[in-house]
Amino acid sequence: MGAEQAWLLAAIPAAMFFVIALFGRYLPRQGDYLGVLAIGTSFVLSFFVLADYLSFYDFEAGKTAVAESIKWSTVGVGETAFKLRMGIYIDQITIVMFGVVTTVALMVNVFSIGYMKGEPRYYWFFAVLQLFVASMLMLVMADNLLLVYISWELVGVCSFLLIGFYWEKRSATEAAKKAFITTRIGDVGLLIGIILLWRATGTFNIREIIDIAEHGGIGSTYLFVSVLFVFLGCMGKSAQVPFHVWLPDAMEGPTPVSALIHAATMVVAGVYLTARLLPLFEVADGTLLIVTIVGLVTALSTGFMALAQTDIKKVLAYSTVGQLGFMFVALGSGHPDAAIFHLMTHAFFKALLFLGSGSVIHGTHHNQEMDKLGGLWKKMPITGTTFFVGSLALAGVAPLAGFWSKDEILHASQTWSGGWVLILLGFAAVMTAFYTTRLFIRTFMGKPMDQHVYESAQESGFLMTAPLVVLGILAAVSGFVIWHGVGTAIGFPGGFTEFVFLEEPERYHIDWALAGGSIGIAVVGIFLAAFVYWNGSLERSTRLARFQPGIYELLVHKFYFDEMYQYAIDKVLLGFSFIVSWFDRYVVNDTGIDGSAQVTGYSGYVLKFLQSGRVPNYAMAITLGVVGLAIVGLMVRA
Amino acid sequence: MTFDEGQGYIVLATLAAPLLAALIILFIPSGQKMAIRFVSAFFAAVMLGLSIYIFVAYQADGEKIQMTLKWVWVENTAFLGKDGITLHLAVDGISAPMALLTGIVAFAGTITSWKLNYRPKDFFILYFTLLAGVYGTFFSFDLFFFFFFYELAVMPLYLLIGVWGSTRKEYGALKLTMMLVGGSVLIWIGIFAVFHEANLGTFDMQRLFAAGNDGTLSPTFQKVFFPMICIGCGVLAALWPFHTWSPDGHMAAPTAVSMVHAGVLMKLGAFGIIRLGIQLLPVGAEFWMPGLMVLGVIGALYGATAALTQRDFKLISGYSSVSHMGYVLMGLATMNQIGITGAVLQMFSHGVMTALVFLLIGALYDQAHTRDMKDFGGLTKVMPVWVVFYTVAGLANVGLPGLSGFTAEFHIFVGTFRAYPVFGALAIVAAALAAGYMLRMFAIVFFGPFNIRWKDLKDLTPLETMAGGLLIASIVLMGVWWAPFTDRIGQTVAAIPGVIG
Amino acid sequence: MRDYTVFVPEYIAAGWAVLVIAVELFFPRVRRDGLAYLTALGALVWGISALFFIGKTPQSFQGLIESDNFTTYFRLLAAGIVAAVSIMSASYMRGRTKAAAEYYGLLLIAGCATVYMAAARELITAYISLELLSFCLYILVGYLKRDARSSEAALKYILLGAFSSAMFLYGMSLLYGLTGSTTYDGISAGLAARGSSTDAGIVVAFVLILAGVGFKVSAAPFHMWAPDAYEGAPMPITAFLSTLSKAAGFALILRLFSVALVVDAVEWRWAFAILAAVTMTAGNLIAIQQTNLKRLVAYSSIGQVGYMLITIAAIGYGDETVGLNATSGLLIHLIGYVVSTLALFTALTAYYNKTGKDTVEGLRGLAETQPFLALVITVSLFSFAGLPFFAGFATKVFLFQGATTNELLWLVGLAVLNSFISLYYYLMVIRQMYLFDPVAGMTRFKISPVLWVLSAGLMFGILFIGIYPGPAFKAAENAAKPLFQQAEAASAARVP
Amino acid sequence: MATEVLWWIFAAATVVLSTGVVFSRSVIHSAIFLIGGLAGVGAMYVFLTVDFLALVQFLIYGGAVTVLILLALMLTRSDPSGAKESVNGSQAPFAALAGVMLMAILVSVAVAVKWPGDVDNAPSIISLEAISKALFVDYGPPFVLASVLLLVALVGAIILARQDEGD
Amino acid sequence: MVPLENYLVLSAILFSLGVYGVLARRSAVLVLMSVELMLNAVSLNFVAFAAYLDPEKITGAIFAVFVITVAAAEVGLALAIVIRLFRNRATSNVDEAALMKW
Repeated sequence: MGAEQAWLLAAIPAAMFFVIALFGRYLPRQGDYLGVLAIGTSFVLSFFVLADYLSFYDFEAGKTAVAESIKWSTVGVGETAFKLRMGIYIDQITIVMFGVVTTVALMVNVFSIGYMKGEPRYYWFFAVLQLFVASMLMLVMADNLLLVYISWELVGVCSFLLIGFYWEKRSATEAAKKAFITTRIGDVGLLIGIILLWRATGTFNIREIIDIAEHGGIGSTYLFVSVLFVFLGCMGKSAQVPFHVWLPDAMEGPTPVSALIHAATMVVAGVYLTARLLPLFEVADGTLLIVTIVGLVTALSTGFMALAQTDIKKVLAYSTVGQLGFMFVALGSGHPDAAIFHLMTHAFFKALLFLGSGSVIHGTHHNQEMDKLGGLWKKMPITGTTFFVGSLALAGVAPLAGFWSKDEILHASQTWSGGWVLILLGFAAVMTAFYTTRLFIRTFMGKPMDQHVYESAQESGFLMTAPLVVLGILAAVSGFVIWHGVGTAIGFPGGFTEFVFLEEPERYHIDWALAGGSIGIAVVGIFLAAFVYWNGSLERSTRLARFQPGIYELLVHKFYFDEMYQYAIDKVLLGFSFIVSWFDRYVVNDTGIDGSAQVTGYSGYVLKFLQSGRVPNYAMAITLGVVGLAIVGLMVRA
Repeated sequence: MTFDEGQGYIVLATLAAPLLAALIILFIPSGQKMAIRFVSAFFAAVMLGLSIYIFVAYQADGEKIQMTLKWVWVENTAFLGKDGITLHLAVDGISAPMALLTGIVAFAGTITSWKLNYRPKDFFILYFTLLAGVYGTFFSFDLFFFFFFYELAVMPLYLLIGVWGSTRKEYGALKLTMMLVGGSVLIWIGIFAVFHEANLGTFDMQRLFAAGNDGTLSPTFQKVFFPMICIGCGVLAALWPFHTWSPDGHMAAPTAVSMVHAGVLMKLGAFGIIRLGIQLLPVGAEFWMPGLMVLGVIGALYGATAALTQRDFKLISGYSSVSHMGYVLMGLATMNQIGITGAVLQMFSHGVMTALVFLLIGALYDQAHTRDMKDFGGLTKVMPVWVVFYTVAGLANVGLPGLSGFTAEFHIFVGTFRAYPVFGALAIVAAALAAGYMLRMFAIVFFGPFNIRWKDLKDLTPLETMAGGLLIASIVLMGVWWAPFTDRIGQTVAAIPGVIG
Repeated sequence: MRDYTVFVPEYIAAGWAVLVIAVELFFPRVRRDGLAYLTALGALVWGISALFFIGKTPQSFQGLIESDNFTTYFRLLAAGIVAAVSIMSASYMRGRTKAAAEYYGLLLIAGCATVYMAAARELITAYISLELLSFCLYILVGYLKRDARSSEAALKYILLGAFSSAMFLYGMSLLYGLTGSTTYDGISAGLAARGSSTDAGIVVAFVLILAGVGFKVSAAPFHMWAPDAYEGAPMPITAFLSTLSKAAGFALILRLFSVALVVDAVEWRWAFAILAAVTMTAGNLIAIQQTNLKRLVAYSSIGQVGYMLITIAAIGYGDETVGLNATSGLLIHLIGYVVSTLALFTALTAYYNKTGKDTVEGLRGLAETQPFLALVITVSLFSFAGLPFFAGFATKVFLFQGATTNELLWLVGLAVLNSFISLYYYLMVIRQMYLFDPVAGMTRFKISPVLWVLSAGLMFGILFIGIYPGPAFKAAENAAKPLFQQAEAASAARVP
Repeated sequence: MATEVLWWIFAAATVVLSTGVVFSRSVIHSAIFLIGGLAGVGAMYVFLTVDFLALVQFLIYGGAVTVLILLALMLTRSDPSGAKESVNGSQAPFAALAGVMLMAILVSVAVAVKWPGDVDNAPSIISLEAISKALFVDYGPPFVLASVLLLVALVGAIILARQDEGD
Repeated sequence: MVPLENYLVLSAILFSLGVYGVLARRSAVLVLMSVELMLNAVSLNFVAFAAYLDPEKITGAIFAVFVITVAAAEVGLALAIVIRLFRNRATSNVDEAALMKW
């Protein structure tokens, strides 16, 4: 099993999707073990791929990527014929994504067995989960943009199905619709971008496109436009402002789904694609700046929004969006290594946090409002502990994973002269630490808000805590791979940045000033939050809210984004649709089509009265006919 | 009667099967409903088999026109030469997938109409006559018979809709028939003009195609008559603004007829534009295609927008058909091989998925007797299979990769981008709107709180499931592995003179 | 030279007419239907005897009458029409008249008159045979003596007929004055020789002649008698009017204009183009508003005449070959039209015998009560509308195709448009039969086997011509050839 | 010279009488005028030296036709009281207009056209023998047809006019 | 001598008078008389042409004979129909015989 067969990783779960979807409901336990089995296999296989890839990898020799493709279809003949090839392209980024996706997916699967027990349509959940993993894996190993787009859309529809899993709830349905359509709007841009790139280069293959672009094969303006369109798609998937609205609502889905899709994998697809196409961004002047700005805006604004949320999962959702913003900043700074690194660590600790919140929700019989929780640490020690680790990691406290990656990003952001990016990022980091702490304190510490909930709460079962532990460990240690020593120790050519890079591998050297700064940031945020929310009393925070009610309202309503969009859709789009339908009915149809018919009929009605039934009139008609024709004839003569 | 390469009889058999069916049913006493149904199902199966055979047996990289059959009909008269009017049947890379489509949809429609109980005899006679017309149009390489079968396909619609239809059936039927025949009138005038201008004493298309290219049909002539023929065919292809029969007609039509009509018949229009427009009058086509492109884009956006706020299932499908046929016209208007291939792909894809949609709507309407979306909710509880099928159809409609819709639309987009990037972008926007109205319908009808009023709704019957399964299978096949289609179509399209790369 | 054998078929027909009358005279108790079938038999014998004349070299009788394929074509047509109509009449006229024998005799005589109109090569003969046909029709239209409508129809018909034939005659007199001859060849020669100083006279002469023949084929604005006469006449006679008299009129027109007057085509072709346009448009538009089946058919047949008149214009505009194409197109369309009309009226008669209804609403729910009649009516209406599988499609294609010349393309377009309009009111009839349930009390009923057989046969004819028009077209073309061989010389002799 | 004067007198008389036919208020008067008008036409035949035709004219019209017409007038007298109802239809004025237009056309044609042959000399004599030969020999077929036509007319008139029981 | 034109003009006048009669008069019998007038005009035309144009061929005169014959027969038939109508409708006015219209 070599890297060339990596497509199996996607094929196995895909096949399992059909098996479970068609027969799951007849199988014992509705076939959940099949799901675990399939993803487990992919998980194991990913290591074979990794091993094979590492044995193949040789940077000096330029052997950094395994590519394999087959002829797919041809349209027409001649040099203008439209030839499509499908294939896989495996390089460092792909390898990392394999690791992340399979690991998190496996954990989530195991967790779900416990969490989803007794839910209706149990088998359906697992089936779609398989399809989702399959398409995600296909997405990261695709060697051409068409295949990327295909799996991109499949990922989207899977998330649609999973968010809408509790379709009896109107809110869930709406959320699913919102997610699909919002991302779809981005996808329009993506497709346009892809086809524009094809139009210029005549190929969909990412490598070839990049080569042509780097050798100036594409006009700068043209390239700029098409890259922006592609980035539009990335923004949609990764829920960057202004497309971020769907992600919090997507929390309507089952919590494991939130963990898998909205933390670890799907939403990072945008980051992945941007990293994959970063060379294009670098060629197209100005796009990087745009990427950075989008990332910054997202990181800051969502930081604010997270402050005022009381729903655990919503808080986590906004923090996810914010962290994605961090990654985009790193990409904008031309550092895919930092972005991917943060992507990995974030995947681990954010999955941890989500699953943890899932465990809480499960343990408290579907309570996810902070106002009802509190002091749960004693009740559910494992969840609490792991959640604690995750929070610290998210807050970026050394030496947990989050610290290293965030540090990398801050470091990367220095490339922007003037340091304004650095400062703003730092501020965003403070808020991250703040709301994370707030979340943890209000959930696990202090005195319980709702005694009844508190009484009924208990620790979740082994199937759910085990993944928490595993992810906790990962969240704690996965950051160290940045070190050369660690990297070589586990068989990589070196530290993370020596493995994932754009032009040149560079060995990691810790920058004490920056590291200290970032630790400081984390500590500040944590202590602020601790001061405001200590032992769960809210009077300080309420005072804070009263101090500037306007701002508070603004935050509670998430800067009124949803309201704006709702207005745009209801009033503008649907209004226009009403106009069109009216036009179609009354102008095109009744006037244009039926109208002409009625005119014909009416002319017949008028004409028939010439037929008076009287002989003299008829004779007159004959005479006039003769006279008229004769006159015409004689005129023609004359 | 002469056969080429010994395959012509297959085509003849495919064309004869429905006629034979109609004839046999004509002689079954109308009381014997079961017998009628079995005969119909049998012949539909035969047609399906033959169609599949034709599609498979067509050699993508062989001669462009295969399985030829020639039967001289009228010759050596005052104005007709040696092969004056010839029953010239054949298959090329464009008609092969169309034949397959016809076979699939016809079969599905037939077994869907199994439970049709009101005068099934008359119904099936007309139904098979219509199908004969469809097959004939796809196979004819003689203008006379092309038009003959074209009209034959349109003719039975009035009774089929008027007698077995539902909502405002008289109005819908009359309007549909009149508009379609009105379109064919333009075609007819065009055919007269072409015959007169070419002055070859034959209706044989291949020779007239040649005449169209070697300048026997003068450029001026082509420029004058292309719009006439294009609009004539366009009416049947729901070309904006001649589309208004589509919502009303589909709303009125009975299930099987909607399936065949939206599934196959509308394709005759686009097919006619290829045959009589692009192949017969290349210069005129070259000259007018930008206009057609504009109309196609308008249709695509207009249909999608209008569908956003509809409440009747069939109105949604009617308008989305307008939108999707708009794509087809855009693909044709690109005049490059990718776009036209995409258009043919879209003809197939839209055919199967619309047929599926109408099948499902019919299955629901037969029980619920309402088609107002607002009446429904949470149907997933009672009709899971129905919902799954509808979801697949809807997602294909939206252009989800892995389903036929994407394959077709993707090729059309690529082709359009090669010719007119801006219009291509607009088309993709229209695709996003499709997501809008489809998901809106999903959200309202399938999901949300269950309306107890519908607790007695039955899920699809085995027969309907079978028909739907067939359609879904073809949707997925084309969505995943489209090479068999693109090979056949692309080769032929590339061989059309006047089509640029 | 005189070869009396060239008109043996007509002797048979006329003799048979006398025979029918004699039979009733000598066997007063004979069943009236028997007379009808006897007449039909006679018509068949007549037709069969005519078959022997197919392909014979044209023979002229004193240069007044010509027996050639053209004549024979109309012989067969007329024989067929007479046979069909007499069978229709059997059940219809039973109990409606006392003078059955004369009725059937007149049918046969009218048939003969038609033949002579087709055969005439001289104005006097043409005029007399035309009047003979008209007289028969006047009488037949008025045959329902108790029915005021019938008498009124007859009065309108005869008054206007006399009026228009006076016009016709005045035109002929001018023509005679200008060419000094009444034979077609003489006229054609005279026209060829005449100078331009007589143009005005020629134009007026042509216009007056046009009025006469236009009245006969009911071309607008000379058509107004037709709807009333059709409505008032007994139903079989309506069929007779709309088939035989139109066929006869076109026979006369074809030979007269293509043999005698073609040399001066410039003076009359425009008039035919105008007439065609006006006729088809008026007919189809007014037909939309009709509620009485007979009137509907009358107007729709006026529309059909409009299509056919294009052909005459085409003869004027085009050269020899165009004329040949156009004429054969017209002849085959004539067959298709005649067969469809007869089928329609057979069905309507059968229905009328049962229900006494002749309105469109009267057909309500026919598909339930008598599916076969509904089928026949639908088929014939679709054939009128020119839908495929039915005669109308193929024949219309040939008609329009033959008449397509650069000058007349617009007219052909208008004609196609009109046939589209016509579809609407045909659908309105079909709608009544198929979309609505029968009125209360109407139950399934049977029709007389004879009419069943007749309509089935005619329907088969419609389908045959529609699906395999080859033979009919060949026949039409052979019938058209003689006219244009003769026209050749004349057009060669035309002075520039 | 005398013939010309006579001709003019007769022509004028014919026109006047014919005008009487179409303008007189009483149908009976019209019938009487008609006899005169037709007689005038007969006179014209005499001027044209076709005496035979003149004879036919007097016999058929002066005798048969007018008698028939008077008979019909008696039979169809609508009200025995003879109260005057308007004899002209509603469209009489337009009728006059149309008639004038037609007359204009026909007269202009008659005078404008240069007729072939020597039209200013005396008409050539048409002998009875010539007519009879032509009628019975050269134009035999139409003659036969005409006889059939007369027969048909006769039969038809009988059938239509005969009084059946029931009306 | 009297030239041909005179006859032609005379017949034209008679013809037009007849046309006026047909168009204007109400009584069916009067309409018939007017038709007779027209027919006479026609036969006058024929005879005149015959006399002036072709001395040896006398077709025109023959035509006139036939016209007179047909005219007579026509009158007979028409009057029969008029009487028939009068029996049915108790009127012989053409503009009252309008049961059938439109």
